[in-house]
Amino acid sequence: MEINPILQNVLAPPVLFFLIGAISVIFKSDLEIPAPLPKLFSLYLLLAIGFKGGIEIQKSGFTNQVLPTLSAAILMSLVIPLIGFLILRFKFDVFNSAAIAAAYGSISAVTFISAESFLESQKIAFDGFMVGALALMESPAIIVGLLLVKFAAPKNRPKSRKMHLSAILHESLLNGSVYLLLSSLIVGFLTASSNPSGIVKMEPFTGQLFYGAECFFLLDMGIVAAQRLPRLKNAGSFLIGFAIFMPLFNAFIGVFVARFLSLGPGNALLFVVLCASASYLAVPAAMRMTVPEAKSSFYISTTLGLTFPFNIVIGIPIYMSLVNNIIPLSSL
Amino acid sequence: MEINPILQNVLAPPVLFFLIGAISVIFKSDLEIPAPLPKLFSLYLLLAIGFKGGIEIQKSGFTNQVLPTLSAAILMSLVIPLIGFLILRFKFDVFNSAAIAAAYGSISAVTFISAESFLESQKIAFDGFMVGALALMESPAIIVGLLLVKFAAPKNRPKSRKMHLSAILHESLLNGSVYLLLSSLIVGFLTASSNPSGIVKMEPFTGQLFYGAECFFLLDMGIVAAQRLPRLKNAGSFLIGFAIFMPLFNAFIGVFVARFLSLGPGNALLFVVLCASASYLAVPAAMRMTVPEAKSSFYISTTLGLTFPFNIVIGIPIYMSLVNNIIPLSSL
Amino acid sequence: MEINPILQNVLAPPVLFFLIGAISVIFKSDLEIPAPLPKLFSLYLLLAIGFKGGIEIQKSGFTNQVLPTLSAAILMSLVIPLIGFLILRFKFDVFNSAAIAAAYGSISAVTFISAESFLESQKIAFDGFMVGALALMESPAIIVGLLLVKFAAPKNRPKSRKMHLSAILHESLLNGSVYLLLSSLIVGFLTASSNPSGIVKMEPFTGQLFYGAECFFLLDMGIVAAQRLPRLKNAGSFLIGFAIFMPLFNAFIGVFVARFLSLGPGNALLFVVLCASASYLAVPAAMRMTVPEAKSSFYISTTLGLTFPFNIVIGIPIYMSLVNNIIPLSSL
Amino acid sequence: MIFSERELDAIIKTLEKANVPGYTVMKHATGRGPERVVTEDMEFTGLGANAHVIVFCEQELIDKMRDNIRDDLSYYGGVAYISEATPL
Amino acid sequence: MIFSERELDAIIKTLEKANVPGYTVMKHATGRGPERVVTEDMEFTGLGANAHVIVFCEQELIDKMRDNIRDDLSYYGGVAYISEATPL
Amino acid sequence: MIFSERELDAIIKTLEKANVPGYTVMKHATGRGPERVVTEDMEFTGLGANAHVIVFCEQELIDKMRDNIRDDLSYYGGVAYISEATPL
Ligand SMILES: Nc1ncnc2c1ncn2[C@@H]1O[C@H](COP(=O)(O)O)[C@@H](O)[C@H]1O
Ligand SMILES: Nc1ncnc2c1ncn2[C@@H]1O[C@H](COP(=O)(O)O)[C@@H](O)[C@H]1O
Ligand SMILES: Nc1ncnc2c1ncn2[C@@H]1O[C@H](COP(=O)(O)O)[C@@H](O)[C@H]1O
Ligand code: NA
Ligand code: NA
Ligand code: NA
Repeated sequence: MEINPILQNVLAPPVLFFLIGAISVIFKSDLEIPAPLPKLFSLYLLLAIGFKGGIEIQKSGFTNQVLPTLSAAILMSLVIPLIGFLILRFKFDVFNSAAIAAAYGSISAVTFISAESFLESQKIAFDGFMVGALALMESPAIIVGLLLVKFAAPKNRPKSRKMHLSAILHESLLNGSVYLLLSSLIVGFLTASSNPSGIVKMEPFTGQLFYGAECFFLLDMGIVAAQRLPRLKNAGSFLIGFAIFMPLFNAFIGVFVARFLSLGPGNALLFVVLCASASYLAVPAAMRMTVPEAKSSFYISTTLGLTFPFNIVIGIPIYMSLVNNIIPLSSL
Repeated sequence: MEINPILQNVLAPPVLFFLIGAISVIFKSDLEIPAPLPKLFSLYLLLAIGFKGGIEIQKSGFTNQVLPTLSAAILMSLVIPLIGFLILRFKFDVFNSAAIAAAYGSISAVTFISAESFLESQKIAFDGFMVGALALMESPAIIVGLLLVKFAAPKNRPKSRKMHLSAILHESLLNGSVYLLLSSLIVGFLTASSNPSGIVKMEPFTGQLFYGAECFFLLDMGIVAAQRLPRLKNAGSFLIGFAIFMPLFNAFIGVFVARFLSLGPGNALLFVVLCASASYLAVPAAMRMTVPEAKSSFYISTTLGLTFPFNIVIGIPIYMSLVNNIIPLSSL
Repeated sequence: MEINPILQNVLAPPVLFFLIGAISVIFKSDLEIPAPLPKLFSLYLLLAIGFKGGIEIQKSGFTNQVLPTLSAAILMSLVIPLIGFLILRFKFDVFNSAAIAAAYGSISAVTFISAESFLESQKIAFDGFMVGALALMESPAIIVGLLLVKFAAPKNRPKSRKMHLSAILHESLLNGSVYLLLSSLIVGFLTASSNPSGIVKMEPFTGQLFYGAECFFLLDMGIVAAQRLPRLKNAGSFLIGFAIFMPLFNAFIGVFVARFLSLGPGNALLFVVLCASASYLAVPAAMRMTVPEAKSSFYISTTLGLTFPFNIVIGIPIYMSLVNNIIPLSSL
Repeated sequence: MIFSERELDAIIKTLEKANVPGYTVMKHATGRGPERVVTEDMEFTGLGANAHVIVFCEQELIDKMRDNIRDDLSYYGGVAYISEATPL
Repeated sequence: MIFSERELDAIIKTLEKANVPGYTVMKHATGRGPERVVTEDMEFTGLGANAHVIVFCEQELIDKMRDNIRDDLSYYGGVAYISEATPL
Repeated sequence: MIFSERELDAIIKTLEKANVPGYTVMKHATGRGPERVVTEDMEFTGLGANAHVIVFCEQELIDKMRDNIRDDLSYYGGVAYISEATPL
């Protein structure tokens, strides 16, 4: 693991702006991006990722790598929460364990974007269908989390709140951010199929503006993450360890799966990043509604306060070196 | 009337995003674009339409088609509210009839934009001065609506609220959205006359970004429209019928006026769309202040919940086929 | 002083949009840009100015003009508040005098941007390192203002609020807008040094969009300034006179300093504008927290209601003609 | 405690005329009354949301402005209620 | 006076069922309760902030909805308090 | 019920120290007091608007924090009033 790629990653504008945001909190600057401006950027990024992904999928068509990759992605988002749950149960009750585990099974779109930016700066190619994997990995983890609560929870949960399967599917598939990402993907796909001039006209908005908007949003994420970090102290060292260990562990599994799928280095990194990243949008929103017994500060502070910065700043280059070192091995 | 253009219209990004917004409400997704973000996009769109329109008017100069078209536009926005008022009086009191009628006499800038996008995708030319028609049709309908209230209302309105002509002119000309559109038009005109480099520097903002911002705003409009639609049920079937019949009727008149004016197919469509569309920005805001006796849910739910989606999704292609079929007829 | 450059300045889109905003208030239009949308644009502008400035500084390197200019800039922002304080003390107490004086010693980024736009439209070159001067002139004036309060204030200020040097430095250097500008400058510098592709990808956001965003923000500034102006009446004619006289006086000193520094006409104008402009972001925010005894309506209404519009609309061309007439003189 | 909306300017003028010592305004409130529903999603149209105005003042001041405020509210809608409150 | 959050829809349904004459909602409130901290910076995540709901109504109506509201609040968190208020 | 502004952090610290069971904050309030006018249009400058803080708590807690809050408010401005309220 060289130090150079990490430094190169840190010196890219998105990461620099993230650090600026974080430092502003540490130095107690009153820099603030008031609500709902961050929402504007998060909606924009989801819309743009989805739209561009849909176009790419339509362009590349369903090559014979697409289906295995997407299936593996879904599988990972089903398996990771189970592993996470088993680990977390050593210390936490069913509710908190399920909620945190679901967050780590799901993904962080901004971490994914950052990995794409990293690849672009390194001039490493990747495929548009990986956005499909991004979109498909959000919901299954939520479903697993809620099923874990449904079957492992103590029997004395208030009756009126029994989770029916329909409620579980609703929260996992119709959650605002999942819905926007998925449907923008479809819009991109349909537009690319039937209306190529529409793509050209969208390009300045979804394409050219993207990098700058990403920087602006990461500025805010830096502020939020740094505000969250101190709250982790209350959560205890077990959870702090988990927030660093779990992404590394997931990345490790991810690399071997990527190797098994014979993904190129670009796609492999994105796959690994999806495994390693944890959700702070869709999953917390869903868990707040369906598992109010879980402490939101646990699943938010870990994902947003520690795992997210870790991935953004040093995780991605580490995963890249994992990919470069493990995938080319002739055989297991 | 072919089905193909409708499908083609529906498959353009702005309409697709509109549908996504509407579907999110139907499926009870918690997708939400919190205030005041929609206001940002509506302000932006008005500013950009006006600015670009002003440039076009300056470029094309006042051809001999401009004055008759603009006069006809004003005339239509004076006549339509009168017709609407007569129809609505069968069921509603003076206040509600006047307010709803004014909305249908006025225009919807976003419907106009959608028609422009439709023309561009169909590669049909149109002229920039039609934005002048857009700007000029907002106020007269408000004036007619308020005059109808002034002269037809029962004599026992609270004295202190007697509408003076100055108040009527104020509400109709200095309403925020009317004012921004008109003044941006003037800025565009002045810039094009005296400062061409200013146009080049504005182009990325008012030009390139426009299509994407339109999509984002239509996503919100889809949400809002779908939330409004159910409230129409309380309004009764008369109003529901009115919300569909009136735009078709106005479009029909509009086509013949366009034919009389010998407008080309692009300008003709825009003219027809102006006639057929109904206001949900300037008119409701003005009516809320000056005619509080009218139920805002009536004039908002019809225009935004039914007429707007109808025009956006299937109205525009229908009007195009009307234009294509009626205008070329050798004589009436 | 010719009338032509003033008219030309007024006919540029940013100034036109500023006037539109102001006129909307005068005519009592209900045009409104609700919070926190203006904050979005002000954050964006600071980020973009800083980022572009950092790139320029990295590109041009530290020529032998840079250091003297930046030193002179800091000096000006230390001296101007002292002069202002002495003048203001004729009429106001220590608290108000110090707060207002600090505002005039500091700078207005938007005035600076407007001057840049003016130079571009006049095709006069200027250097990127002037953004460095912009960034460096914000804090010293705050420090002087707070030191004036610390040493000149009556001894009976509540004990608990004694201003320690650390608090003064904190307010002056870590104020949200100072911090964002400075740190974006560093990000721009670092990106230009190590990651040139990052600059290309940021360009649509920080570069192309800039002019339009500037116009949009100035629309709001026009509204705000026109709402502030009437409150100046309560402030009395002394303060009104000060708000016009002080920028002219500072500009005059600035021209001679620029001449002494042998700045080219572009850089000279920017230097003069920095001297002449007054802060309505960093300084008021800092003063509100540290000198609550001062009336915020005094230091905001003067800077925002009078000095800012004066500079934007007629000040800049006046300063340009000052620069053109005084700098070429062979000797004093 | 008062509930109102776009006639905020009128109400504030009434308050100022009555020489209240101060007031606080919270905009962007939504709600339903006997006559109207105000929702956040319509804010972009310029319809505006409601404003929640709080005034701490003496009973006499309330009596002075009662009629004016009632007048405004009866025309445009809105509610006003009074509670006892003692300064901290 | 009630404090709640994303279960706003449920609470409003309860209010409507009780036939309250009206209510006012102020969203974007933040705060800390015995169980949760809600901050503004998380609003973009979809976690939502709190909503502050005010209802002016007769005592009997309050009695009618007390149980339903308590139920909602005990599950998702939030507080509800009652003060006397007389119409202006 | 309290009115304050950018010294929100200080006030919340006071509240926490007094061990209040919870509090609710509504930012973006504007208003006029005896000394200052706070308007929404200045929010972008970083001047900030007011914050409206509501605390439901026992009388004793109020007594405990009275002095600290008074101190903050007298320096930066703002008002605090107390009303009776019973839990629903
Ligand atoms: N009983 C009530 N309790 C609380 N707020 C109310 C009540 N009645 C009306 N309101 C508020 O007053 C606004 C105007 O109501 P209306 O008089 O129907 O136009 C509503 O949107 C609510 O925000
Ligand atoms: N004692 C209190 N005073 C004022 N607001 C409270 C109080 N307790 C709880 N809240 C509000 O209720 C919300 C939910 O609290 P919780 O019951 O901990 O989930 C908090 O975020 C606060 O906004
Ligand atoms: N009598 C009052 N009623 C309601 N709010 C008040 C009152 N006096 C002051 N305020 C609020 O307290 C803030 C600070 O006032 P000041 O003490 O003048 O700085 C004002 O902006 C108002 O929002
Ligand atoms: Na993951
Ligand atoms: Na019409
Ligand atoms: Na200055």
